[in-house]
Amino acid sequence: MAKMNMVQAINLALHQEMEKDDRVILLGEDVGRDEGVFRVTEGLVGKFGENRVMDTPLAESGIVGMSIGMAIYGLRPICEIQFSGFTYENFHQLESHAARIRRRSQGKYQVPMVLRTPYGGGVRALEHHSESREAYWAHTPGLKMVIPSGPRIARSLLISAIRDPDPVIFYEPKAVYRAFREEVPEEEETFPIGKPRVVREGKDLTMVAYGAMMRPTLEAAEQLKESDGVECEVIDLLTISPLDDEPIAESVRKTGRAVIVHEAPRSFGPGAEIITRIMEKAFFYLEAPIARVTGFDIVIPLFARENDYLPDAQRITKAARNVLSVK
Amino acid sequence: MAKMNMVQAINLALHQEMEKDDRVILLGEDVGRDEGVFRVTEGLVGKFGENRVMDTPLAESGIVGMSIGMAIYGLRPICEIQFSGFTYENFHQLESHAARIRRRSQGKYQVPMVLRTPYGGGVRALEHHSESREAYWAHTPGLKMVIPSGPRIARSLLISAIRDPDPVIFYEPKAVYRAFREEVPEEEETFPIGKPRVVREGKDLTMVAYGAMMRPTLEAAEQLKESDGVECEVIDLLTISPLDDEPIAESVRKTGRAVIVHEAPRSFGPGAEIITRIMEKAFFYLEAPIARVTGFDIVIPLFARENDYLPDAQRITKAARNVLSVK
Amino acid sequence: MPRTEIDLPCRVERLSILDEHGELDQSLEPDIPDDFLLKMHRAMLSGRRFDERLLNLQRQGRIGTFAPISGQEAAQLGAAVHLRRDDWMVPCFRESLAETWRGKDPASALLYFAGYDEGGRPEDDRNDLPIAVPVGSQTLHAVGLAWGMKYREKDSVAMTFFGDGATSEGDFHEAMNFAGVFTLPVIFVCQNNQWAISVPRSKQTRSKTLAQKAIAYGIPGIQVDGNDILAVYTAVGEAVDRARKGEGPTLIECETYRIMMHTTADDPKRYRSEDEVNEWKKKDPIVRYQTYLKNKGLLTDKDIEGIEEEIKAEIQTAVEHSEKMMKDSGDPLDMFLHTFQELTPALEEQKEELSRELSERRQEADHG
Amino acid sequence: MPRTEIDLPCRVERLSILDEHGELDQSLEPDIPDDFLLKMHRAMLSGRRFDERLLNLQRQGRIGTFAPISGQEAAQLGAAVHLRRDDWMVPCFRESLAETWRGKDPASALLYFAGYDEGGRPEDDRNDLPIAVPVGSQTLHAVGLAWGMKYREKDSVAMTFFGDGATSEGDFHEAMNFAGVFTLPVIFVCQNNQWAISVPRSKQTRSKTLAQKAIAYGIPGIQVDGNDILAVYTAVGEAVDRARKGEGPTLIECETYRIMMHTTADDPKRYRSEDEVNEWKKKDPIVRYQTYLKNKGLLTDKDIEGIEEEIKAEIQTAVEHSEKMMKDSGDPLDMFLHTFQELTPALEEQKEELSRELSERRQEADHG
Ligand SMILES: Cc1ncc(C[n+]2csc(CCOP(=O)(O)OP(=O)(O)O)c2C)c(N)n1
Ligand SMILES: Cc1ncc(C[n+]2csc(CCOP(=O)(O)OP(=O)(O)O)c2C)c(N)n1
Ligand SMILES: [Mg+2]
Ligand SMILES: [Mg+2]
Repeated sequence: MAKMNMVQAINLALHQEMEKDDRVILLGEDVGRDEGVFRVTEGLVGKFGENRVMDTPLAESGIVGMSIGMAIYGLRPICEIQFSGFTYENFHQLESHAARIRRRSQGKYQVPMVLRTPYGGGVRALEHHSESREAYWAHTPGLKMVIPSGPRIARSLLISAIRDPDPVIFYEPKAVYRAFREEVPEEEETFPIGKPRVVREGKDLTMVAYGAMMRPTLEAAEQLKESDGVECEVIDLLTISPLDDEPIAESVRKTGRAVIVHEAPRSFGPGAEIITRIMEKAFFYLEAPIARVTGFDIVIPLFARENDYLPDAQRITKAARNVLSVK
Repeated sequence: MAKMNMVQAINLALHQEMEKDDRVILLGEDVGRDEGVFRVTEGLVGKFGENRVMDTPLAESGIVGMSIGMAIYGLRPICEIQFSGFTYENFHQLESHAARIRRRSQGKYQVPMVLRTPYGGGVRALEHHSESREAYWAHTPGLKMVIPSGPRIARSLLISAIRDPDPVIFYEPKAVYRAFREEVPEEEETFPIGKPRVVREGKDLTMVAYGAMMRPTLEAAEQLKESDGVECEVIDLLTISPLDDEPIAESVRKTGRAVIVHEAPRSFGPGAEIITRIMEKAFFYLEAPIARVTGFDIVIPLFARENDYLPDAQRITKAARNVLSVK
Repeated sequence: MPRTEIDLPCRVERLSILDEHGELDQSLEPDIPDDFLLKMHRAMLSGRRFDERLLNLQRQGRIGTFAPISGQEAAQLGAAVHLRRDDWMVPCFRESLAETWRGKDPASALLYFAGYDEGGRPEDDRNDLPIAVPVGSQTLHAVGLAWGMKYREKDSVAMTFFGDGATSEGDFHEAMNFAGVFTLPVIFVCQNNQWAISVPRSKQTRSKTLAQKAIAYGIPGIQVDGNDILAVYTAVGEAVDRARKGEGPTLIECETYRIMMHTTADDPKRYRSEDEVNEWKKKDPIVRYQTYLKNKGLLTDKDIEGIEEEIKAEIQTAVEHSEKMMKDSGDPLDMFLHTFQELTPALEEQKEELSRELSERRQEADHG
Repeated sequence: MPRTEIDLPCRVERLSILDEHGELDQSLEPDIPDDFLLKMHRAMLSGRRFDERLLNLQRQGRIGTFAPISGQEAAQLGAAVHLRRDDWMVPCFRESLAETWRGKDPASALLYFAGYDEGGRPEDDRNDLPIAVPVGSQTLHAVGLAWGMKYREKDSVAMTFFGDGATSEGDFHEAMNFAGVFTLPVIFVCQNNQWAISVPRSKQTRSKTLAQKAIAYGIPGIQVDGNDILAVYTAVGEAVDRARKGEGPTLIECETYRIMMHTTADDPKRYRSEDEVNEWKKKDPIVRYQTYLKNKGLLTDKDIEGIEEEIKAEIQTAVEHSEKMMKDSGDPLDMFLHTFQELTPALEEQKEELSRELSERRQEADHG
């Protein structure tokens, strides 16, 4: 098995699905000749030509609206929006159409498209290049919201997303793009949309995170084990919506305590829904209030300060200790 | 005091603020000659002229983007988006600019604009005319999200919104527009943005709702009093964001039980944040899991079915009884 | 050549063949078989009558609001008749006539106006998209469909309808630009009915015509008398031919008029004069077309009476059928269908929740 | 007149006064005082050198990414020089030269590129808006500002800058249309530098020019040689005069070229040839302007050397000053400033939370 970073793993998924299925079409700004500003589409226009890897004019609503039409026609468009901070230009196309065509046509048409876009902080970028607003899409009925945390799972989830009959918003944690490598098997792997996974087992505390927050969360879990002998169970959400709360509730029934981690702003963020689901399904097992370790309710600052904004292992560890300290 | 419905009360606020302050400008689709599709702007273009009440071309991003420029220039634009289902066309102007200009300019400029728009179901309307997606704006740092529940408070809140130095999204519950009348004093009244109010006191159960959901919620409270002798404390949120959780937590510390009501889709909706805040601030007082009575995680159906989608007094009463039944 | 005019292809024509008095410009008369001419006449008439019936059903509270097409029969039919089965029609919300022509069952349309999502389903044997309410947004779907046709090397086309107001939306701009850049078979049919609710064409944009907006995208644009079905037929026919030959998109501005209200929720008296409406009534697309058919000896007043009777009966049948459909449909639990291909865990729970509640209510109703 | 050409004001000109060899068309030479001619030269040179210095600071990791303006000096300066104090400049993100001309402190710009929000603050004595990153979106703010000027009966103007790629965004369309409909004093200055990152102008739109897009909105449009500061100065000057007289907006397409990378994160070799770049280098706006000034006897090579020295020193001072500023600013807790005029309860709590954490970390650092 080859060791790959997330950029390479996503690229592999694209190569393999495009080879398998001529309905799969890439489009977006600079995805062709330039091979994507993060090089995620490397080698694709060369191999499949401009007819399947399309550099579009600079217009996000156009890219998404066109993708919707392509998907209705029977294709499997994968559009890239260069940064998630620019998906608001196409918000109405997603909310008013991608998410509704199946229902509006009463099942006659579907929109099997994937919108790929890098999200999140930590790469010393300009304004609008570090946002984490997955909650917008998670709150939108008719959309699926997926966020991988590492190379191998990114590859499997993307393949599943491409084959999903419904529109999938696929947020790629740009801070993870080249952060580390994993063994990624050549032969195809998929992972079901809508399923979280337990990445570390433990009996004392449940930690829920996803995307770029998985690494600090796992670091914190490790630290808590070493310094406090605490065994954390860590859940990688993977699919934010539709949210499968059962594995989370199950874990909390065991641990009685939980910490939720995301870099998105705190209020009305994903953490609130996860906490509410735990309350709905495991209330009587709770031994302490559930803690949120999140971005603040402000626009993420420019990079001189972004590390003070983003949750890190230390912040997560402290929150965990507070939750554990409740007797 | 004159008895007014919400349309008249909002109209009164507009008349009075425009008389007082020539920086206040109205713009939007059909707000002039037609006086608004709901007649909310009645009499205004006649009184103040086309220079202060502007019929714009059909372009929501244009309307909001232009309002932002007007606000930076020192005016107090009030733009109307004809239905909240069409505010997604201008999502990027709100998220990327209205919410950020103060921060981007480090306090040099501000965007004191109000975006008025009718939201919610219950008026037998077409698709996209019945949505309730206040959570999108509530999760957006830099925006204030306000929803009045009746004529008198709508008038006071709108005046406060117009005078607020920051951008306010003002959702008007169209189902309430002409549903009932209240005494509305001629002399000016304001109500602080960011403050909920207790509209009914009680010791057994806390109910939190807002907008069009206030009436079924109060109905349910009354019914629970009559048939079960239960005393519900009912809180009208008024400002969804920034959320002032103290009055809610305080109430729950007294009652130990709560029901949250909104017509927005359930998952990742406003209820989740309210529940989470209660958990963060009154966890040890909770005697039962908090219930959510909300719209479902689907697009609100066309009007033949919308009443089965929208929460009503009966549904709220049942939820309350469940919460109360937990011993 | 320091200060020079750039030579641009910016010729924009206006086409009119059958004027408001029914006068024909023979040199331009399209060659259309007699039976097809009559078929179009019947469709136009039927569209008008369907509107009138919808209006009275709405006034009786039997259906909700809808968007009348009266006055725009020529502008939408003259375009839609060029579509083949393998073509796609991408309407906005004011194309009930074009939709019926394409095979939409009027009873199903009624079901939709009565608030049943079931009525939104396009007929199985047609490619057309359902109604799109967000103004201008659907034009991009036509672009995507057309891209698919080109990719699959079909000679089919995507025809999208939109109003004068829609040309102000960013999506219209992006759709025109994409269609031009990728040389796609999209027919942009603008129903310029002079009003966007209460906003007149003159306040919608400063440009003299809407057709000239094509110049911004380097594609052909033409303005036609939209109440002249022969002109619409001819201009759209040329555009469709070019599109099928791979020559790309065209913008056709049909100058027409909305005779009735915007929707039944609207009162046009608030913003436009009776005189204006009457002026346009003189330009009625059906009247002048009937004159044309009579002059050709294809139609008599007696024929018209007969057709009117048939149409009346057809509409009556549709209304009755739709009422039957309403009884059969409307199971509240069906609201959970079609959000995703499969129900999610949360939706399962919510459906269960509603179903429990409904049965409890039924029981209470019985025992109360 | 059944099939007739509609007569439209669709004349689009191209203006060039000082060609790439420094040849002047005297008949069109604008009347600009000598000292101002020299002031513009100094500004252009300084803009170029500032770019070069930024690039090496970035390569040393002392600042983050930025968008170079090299090659576009004439296109942006020739426009910005027409602005008065009471006018508003609405830039996108590639106008560092125009911003400096307008009074932006280079040290403050450096602070911004180094990732400090403090650097985003426009100078107190200028009306200009801060950088706008979302392509095309800022053009609408210029429209709103211009509306305010008209409402307050000022003769000031709003000048907005954007690229060739920006013309594809819906917001550009809506801004042009609103400015036309309301006859607003907006100057739309398009910096057509031939590329939108890796997408060439030819793939951005099918239209021959960007200037002709003005026709869609019924407003004047003109294309100028954007590397010819005399042409840019003249065309924009005319547009500004019209705007001040209440005659509404103009679109000016400046044909220029981005000599460097899109941003420091970009590698242009991936998508364009050295030859193309070299062809454009021959059209350098500064070189030809220097020839012009020399021919006028206003400038010698010796002068240039002197100016280069001064600029070098100025930039060095700015860099040093910015490093001092970095030390003084950057208190993490300041991230909570300016979200709203006042801190909300939740933000109070969150600020308190961060402040506690930071002091804990400081203590741990001290005791460890
Ligand atoms: C994006 C959006 N904004 C506003 C509306 C409300 N609305 C419905 S129709 C209409 C006017 C449309 O005018 P036009 O495009 O000329 O079409 P017409 O109704 O005249 O056929 C408006 C403003 C909408 N449906 N979608
Ligand atoms: C709405 C939006 N989409 C995408 C981007 C990413 N992006 C930044 S600059 C750019 C190209 C802009 O090209 P152009 O308008 O020609 O300006 P230039 O960079 O050439 O000066 C892109 C795609 C963005 N900043 N905003
Ligand atoms: Mg119209
Ligand atoms: Mg460019």
